Amino acid sequence: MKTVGKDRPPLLTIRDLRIEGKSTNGWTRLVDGVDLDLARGEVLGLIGESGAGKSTLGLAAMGFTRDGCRITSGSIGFDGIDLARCGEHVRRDFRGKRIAYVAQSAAASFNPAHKLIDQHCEAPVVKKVMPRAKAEAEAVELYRKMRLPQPEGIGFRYPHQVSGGQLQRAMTAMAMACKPDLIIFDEPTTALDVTTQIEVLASIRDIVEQFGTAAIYISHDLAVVAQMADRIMVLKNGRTVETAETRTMLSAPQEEYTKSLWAVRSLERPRQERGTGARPVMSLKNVDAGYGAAKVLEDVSFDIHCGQTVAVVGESGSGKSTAARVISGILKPSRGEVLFEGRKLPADYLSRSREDLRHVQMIYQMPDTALNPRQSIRDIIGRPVEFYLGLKGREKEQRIRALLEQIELDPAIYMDRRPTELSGGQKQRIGIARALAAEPKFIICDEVTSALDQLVAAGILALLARVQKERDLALMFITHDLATVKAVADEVVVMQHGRVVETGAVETVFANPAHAYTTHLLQSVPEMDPDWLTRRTMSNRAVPA
Amino acid sequence: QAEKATPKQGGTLRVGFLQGSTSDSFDPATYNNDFMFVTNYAVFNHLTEFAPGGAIAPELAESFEAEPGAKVWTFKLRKDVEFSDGRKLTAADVLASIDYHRGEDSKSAVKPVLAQIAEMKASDDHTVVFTLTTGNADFPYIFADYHLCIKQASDGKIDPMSRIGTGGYTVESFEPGVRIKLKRRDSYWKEGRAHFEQVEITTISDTAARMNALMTGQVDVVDRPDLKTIHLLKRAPGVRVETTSGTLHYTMPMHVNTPPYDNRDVRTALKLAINREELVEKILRGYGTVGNDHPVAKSMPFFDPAIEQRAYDPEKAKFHLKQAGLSSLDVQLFTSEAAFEGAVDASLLYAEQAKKAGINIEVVRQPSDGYWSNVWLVKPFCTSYWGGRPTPDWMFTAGYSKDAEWNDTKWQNERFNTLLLEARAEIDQNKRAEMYSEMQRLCRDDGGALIPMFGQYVFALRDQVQHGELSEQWNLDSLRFVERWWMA
Amino acid sequence: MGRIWILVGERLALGVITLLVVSALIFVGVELLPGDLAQEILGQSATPETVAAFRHELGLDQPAIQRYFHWLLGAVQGDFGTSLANNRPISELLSVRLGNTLFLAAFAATVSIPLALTLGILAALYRNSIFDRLCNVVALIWVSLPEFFVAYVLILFLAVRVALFPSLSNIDPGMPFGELVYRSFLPALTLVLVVMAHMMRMTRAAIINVLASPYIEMARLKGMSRLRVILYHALPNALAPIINVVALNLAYLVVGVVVVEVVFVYPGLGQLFVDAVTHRDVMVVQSVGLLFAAAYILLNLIADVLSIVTNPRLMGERR
Amino acid sequence: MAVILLVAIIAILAPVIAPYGETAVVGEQYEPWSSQFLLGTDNLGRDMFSRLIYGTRNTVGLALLTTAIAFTVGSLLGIVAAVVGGMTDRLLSRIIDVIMAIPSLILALMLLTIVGASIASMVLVIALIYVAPVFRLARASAQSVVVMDYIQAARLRGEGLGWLVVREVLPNIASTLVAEFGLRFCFVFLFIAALSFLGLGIQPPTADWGSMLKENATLISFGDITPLLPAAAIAVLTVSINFVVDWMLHRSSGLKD
Ligand SMILES: Nc1ncnc2c1ncn2[C@@H]1O[C@H](COP(=O)(O)OP(=O)(O)OP(=O)(O)O)[C@@H](O)[C@H]1O
Ligand SMILES: Nc1ncnc2c1ncn2[C@@H]1O[C@H](COP(=O)(O)OP(=O)(O)OP(=O)(O)O)[C@@H](O)[C@H]1O
Ligand SMILES: [Mg+2]
Ligand SMILES: [Mg+2]
Repeated sequence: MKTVGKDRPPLLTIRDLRIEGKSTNGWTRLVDGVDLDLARGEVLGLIGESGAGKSTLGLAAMGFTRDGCRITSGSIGFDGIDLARCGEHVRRDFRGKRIAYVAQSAAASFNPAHKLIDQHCEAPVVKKVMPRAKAEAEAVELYRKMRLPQPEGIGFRYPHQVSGGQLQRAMTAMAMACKPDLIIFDEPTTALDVTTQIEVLASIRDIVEQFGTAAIYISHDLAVVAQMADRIMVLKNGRTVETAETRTMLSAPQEEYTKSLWAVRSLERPRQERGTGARPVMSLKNVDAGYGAAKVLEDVSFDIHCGQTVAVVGESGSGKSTAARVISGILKPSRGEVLFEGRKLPADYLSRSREDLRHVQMIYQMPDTALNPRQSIRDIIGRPVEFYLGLKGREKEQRIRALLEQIELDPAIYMDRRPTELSGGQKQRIGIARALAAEPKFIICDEVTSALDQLVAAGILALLARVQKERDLALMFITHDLATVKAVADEVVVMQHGRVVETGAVETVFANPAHAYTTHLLQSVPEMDPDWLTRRTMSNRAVPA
Repeated sequence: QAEKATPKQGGTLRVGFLQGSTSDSFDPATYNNDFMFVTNYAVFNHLTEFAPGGAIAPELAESFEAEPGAKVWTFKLRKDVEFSDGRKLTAADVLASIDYHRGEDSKSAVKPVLAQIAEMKASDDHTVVFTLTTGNADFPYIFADYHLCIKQASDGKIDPMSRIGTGGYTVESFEPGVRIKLKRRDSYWKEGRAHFEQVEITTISDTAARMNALMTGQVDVVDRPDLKTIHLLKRAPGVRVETTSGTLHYTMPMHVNTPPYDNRDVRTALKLAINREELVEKILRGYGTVGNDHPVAKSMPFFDPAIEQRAYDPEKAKFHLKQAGLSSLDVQLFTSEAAFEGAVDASLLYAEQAKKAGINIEVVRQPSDGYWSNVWLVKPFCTSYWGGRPTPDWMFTAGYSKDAEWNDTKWQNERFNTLLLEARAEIDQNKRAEMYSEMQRLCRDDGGALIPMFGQYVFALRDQVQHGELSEQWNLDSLRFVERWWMA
Repeated sequence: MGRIWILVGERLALGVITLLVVSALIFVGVELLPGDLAQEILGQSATPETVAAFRHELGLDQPAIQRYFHWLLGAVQGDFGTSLANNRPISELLSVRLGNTLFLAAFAATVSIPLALTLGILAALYRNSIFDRLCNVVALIWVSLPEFFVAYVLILFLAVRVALFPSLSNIDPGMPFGELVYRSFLPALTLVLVVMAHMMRMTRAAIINVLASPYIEMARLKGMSRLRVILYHALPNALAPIINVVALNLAYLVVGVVVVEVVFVYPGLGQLFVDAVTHRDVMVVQSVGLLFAAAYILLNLIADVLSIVTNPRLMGERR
Repeated sequence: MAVILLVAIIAILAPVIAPYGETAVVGEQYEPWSSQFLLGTDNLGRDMFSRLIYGTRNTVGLALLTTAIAFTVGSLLGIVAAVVGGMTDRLLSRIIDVIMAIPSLILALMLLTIVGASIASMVLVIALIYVAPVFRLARASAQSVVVMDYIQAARLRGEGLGWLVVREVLPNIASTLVAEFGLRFCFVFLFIAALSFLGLGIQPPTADWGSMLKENATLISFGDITPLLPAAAIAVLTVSINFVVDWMLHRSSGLKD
């Protein structure tokens, strides 16, 4: 952790910035009179809920507005030049060379058609900062610094040939290509699992420190920001709520809103006692499964009991979703069976009865792809009501209303909207309502909160907990976020490389993990302590791999 | 002017033709379009040819004469004629060439016409004698037909595909459906013919393209210019439009054995309900004359000018309908551009005119493709055309006699059929004229053919192409322009 | 790379089956058409007797199945038989025409593809500008007009009014290349105008379609110029639909240009095909149909392979 | 947009607007423009203006019907192929390949001569021919939709094929299909005109733009503008339809500039 130097010269000075965006009903304020100062070499954390205007502000620091947005007033002073008012060519000249950007989803932001190294060298070569050969040499150096495997060769891969965490690091390296004065990190680790996240965080911090680059670090995860930033700025509805030094902010938040953000992290719920005699609702027995020749699940068995939540955790690619697919009947297991209330379910969903299908519902990770964008909420929720329960007309209507109220969305407003007109959290709630509409006994939640900010996620989790209690539902909760597990699960199943490495009650497993991998997972969860990352990386490096 | 009028040797003649197809070949039995007809007359000779003015003249024959009764005909051949490979023409070649169309398995269109030859033989190397089943005063005419070209014989048979002829040109290259290149023969036996050094005939089936080619000077002669725009074409510099009025006529045959056309009053009503002048004006753009429902053209022998021209008379048509016990009439007229250019428009115009007579004509356009096998001779009322025949006897025999293959009206008139046979063998020209006049009347008043108009052959050429007096039997100097015309 | 060859192999095998089906269908189709070669050639002057005689001579009185398999057997060995109509070997008939057709298609393609792509790219770059609108309107006007009409207009202005080019493209195989180009300029230009719009608009649409992608925003955030963003970042990712449309239009240039051939008297396969159909010259129809189908299948295959090759995601083996 | 509306109105009100009957011969041929004959007369002396107006009806109506059929069948089959996959997909795709591998004019000629050349069969045959490209497009775009989670959700719900195709996939590829519709629509009436060239299209004396253009086309060689009228009508309609399509595409592309 660097000490914050008030004496360092200012690099970025934003004054009274207002940005408007075009929406269906005219122009709306996205950023509303924000002031911001950033000194050379300083790292500013920018947090706030989804839609608060974090990205908009971050982009504005580059003099950039998205299509459909415009800067209406204020100034963006970068090293003495007002980016809000200068010519486009001046801004273009700055971008990539003096200000660089690290996007939220590196996977989407790397051009799939070009090799990493080509994209890396593009800015330095086009901007004539250095010749190609030198840029390539430096790229390798940066890759090495970012601790990417095979730094010499990895650049010659295409983006799809590189994992998400590695891409995120490569993107940071790319941002460093011209040794800019300022880098904007826009939620660079949101899409990553905890074990990967920690590596990326460490790399980013190393490199920022090493080059003395100033940075704006955008995130909605407080613990993450705490590791990276010298100062934190909280944003809500395009306005600054609070700005303070990281430690001050953590220990003594001033505003109510900030406090509510903090509170989310300590969400807990009362544990339910598992009736000892209760039969499991859903069981996997010695399941092997795979895609084609590749075997993904090996000998997986676990039970889920009535009214209980079982969390399935494990790193990306460990087979969590695959297990869910086996249960739902999309993927036929090559061995083993799926038992529902003690009865063997047909392996293929096509041969399952409508009743069986009704009782096993699924909520998807990405609400954007899980809801048909061309159907209204009424259709989306109404369909299972009609399909499974045979309700029509007024009855169906009432059912939909009841469901919407249950997920705390006003039926009068939302009934006829389409998914695109909803926020991410609202979409996810619709997904839940759709699952509930079938009145199932068992729901699979595949990373339902991973893409949401914490405030919204907390709402969703609370909602799930509530309906679980009301309906005595069994939930299978797939996630890589252990904080969530702590918050919602009764039992936990830890998976690695397609095998179950550990199961048990949450408290037991978390208190004294039996498997090394579980330990590793647990240690990777960021904590609010600003020194946590430093400690973790130190200990990681101390222990040779 | 005088200089232009004297034939001059040399130059290349480029011709653009509507017709011509990849299925073209030199087999005379399958000639079926202008492209091959013209090629045929350039490369081969025939026993006779149409002279300017419509008379029949000897070609490979030095002379022909009939014995009294016109049953036995003797043709004397020229002795100086050489094929392009140097072989001399003999009577054997003539016999084999004609025989090719006569045999049991002949596929030739002239097979029915040649059926009248009972026997033919060569009395010496250069004399051929034909004996007919019945006398025929017009017999020499048939040898001018394009099918009956004279090819080389070996062992009494011709090679139908052979390109070796006695004509003024030899084939340099031939791409069926695209173009043929002809080259003048130095040793052509005919004096004062075959003036062009080279001839190139190209198939340009698109009418606009053909006219454009003429206007831009890429071809020197085109057949069948677009009548719709001919007034504009005439204005183009360096281009002139010429016409000949031959025996070509457009018909709408009705099957007289099919109701309602089996009623003579209905037929008459339909004949009266057409405005022939308007058709000639709008469809032929004036390049034609009105028809009088019989196929004998003004230019043909025995045409009777005394027969009253039928005119457009809706009232009288209504009267005839009433005679037939009808107050209105609904008929279908089958048509296609394949029948003749403008056939569809002609039918539409007719339909509009007939409305005034209480006749509803539904114009049914048929695909051009397969028109002759699916519609003509099949549908009871359709559009068609006849290129015509040089003599009334031949014309009537081909399309109106009781057992004609192409009797497209199914007309069976006893009196007409008797007259036809009598007139054929009759030598007294006056008696013949009387007989043919009666046949024309019968055809007009009782026959099933509605013949609204005779078309002129229209062609367009560039100014430097010159010619003498034209023969009118067929288009383009009776298809012989290649050896008759010259470049000024 | 190996997977590509497997794909090519599979598609070629399927292509052969498609070809068989097409040839059989065409055969049945032509057989079902009323009339046959004998009738069509003898035309109006045919009598039942002469038609029967001709049929026998042509072998058309043999059962259809037998004739089909006879032809097929020959075709498999590369011998398409002889045209019934004029007894010439079909392969000889085809080879010249095929050459002509390919020449014209290649000529039109070399002009139209780069032009359409360039204009499409520029239209995407300056989307919704006057330039874009103008490009679109002009291109759309040309596609909305029938080919023959486009041809007439071109002839009017470039051959009749100003005698720049000949209105007849009667080319000979032996002509020097320059002469060939000169003579087939107008038909090629007609085709260019006819196919331009489709390709141009698809290029434009495909590019605009990817412009909302995050990597495009990233490129702009790297300070790249608009042109570079479009060319280097958007175009490679929009190639698949463009390639497919180009292939479709190439197929059209080979297969569908009858009308242009007729208007310009260009001796290509299209005219031969139509001619053969109208005369029911089954063997020729079959053979040309086979060539056309093969061209179509081949172009489609090439398009698919290219879309794979240009997409690193589909190309490289997964990590 | 306005143009399309205008065309629709003209098509519906044709008998009211047109000064003369569709087929009536009212004057000499090729009369020049005058107050009596607004746009002159055609080759038979029929009023050009009236025929253009009636032509709107026949051309646009028929083309619309044909394109609609082609799109309904083509897109449904295309989506079914994408949703069901496997053998069905392969079989359908190969059948479509066969249709596409036969030159369309020839295919139309064969089919029409076999089934007879009525308006109904013409519409069906052209529709059949255009089913092929629509199928390919629909299948390709549907393939990217069927992998979405919401389709999986519907499948897991136990929905039948009909629901999946019509309610889940179709609405999501509609914009792509509409874009194609813009050009196809215009190809259809060109195709109808080409057929009338072979004597197979719309029966005369019914006026349709394509045939009117064909009938008078030769005049253009002399710089006469008569044929330009139907040509212009076709062009204006095409351009405006495609502009509407562009506008719709632009809205769905997510770009806002
Ligand atoms: N191009 C645009 N046009 C109009 N409005 C926009 C545009 N982009 C974003 N917005 C709106 O601006 C607001 C702020 O968006 P922004 O992306 O800055 O939020 P954020 O804080 O980064 O949220 P998240 O955590 O979800 O990324 C949101 O309400 C969003 O709907
Ligand atoms: N359709 C598929 N075909 C082939 N392999 C697949 C497929 N889906 C997943 N896999 C592979 O199976 C393995 C397990 O995937 P799964 O989706 O179950 O992982 P996960 O634990 O859910 O990971 P994440 O946290 O990233 O969602 C991964 O290696 C993945 O690459
Ligand atoms: Mg954001
Ligand atoms: Mg998963």
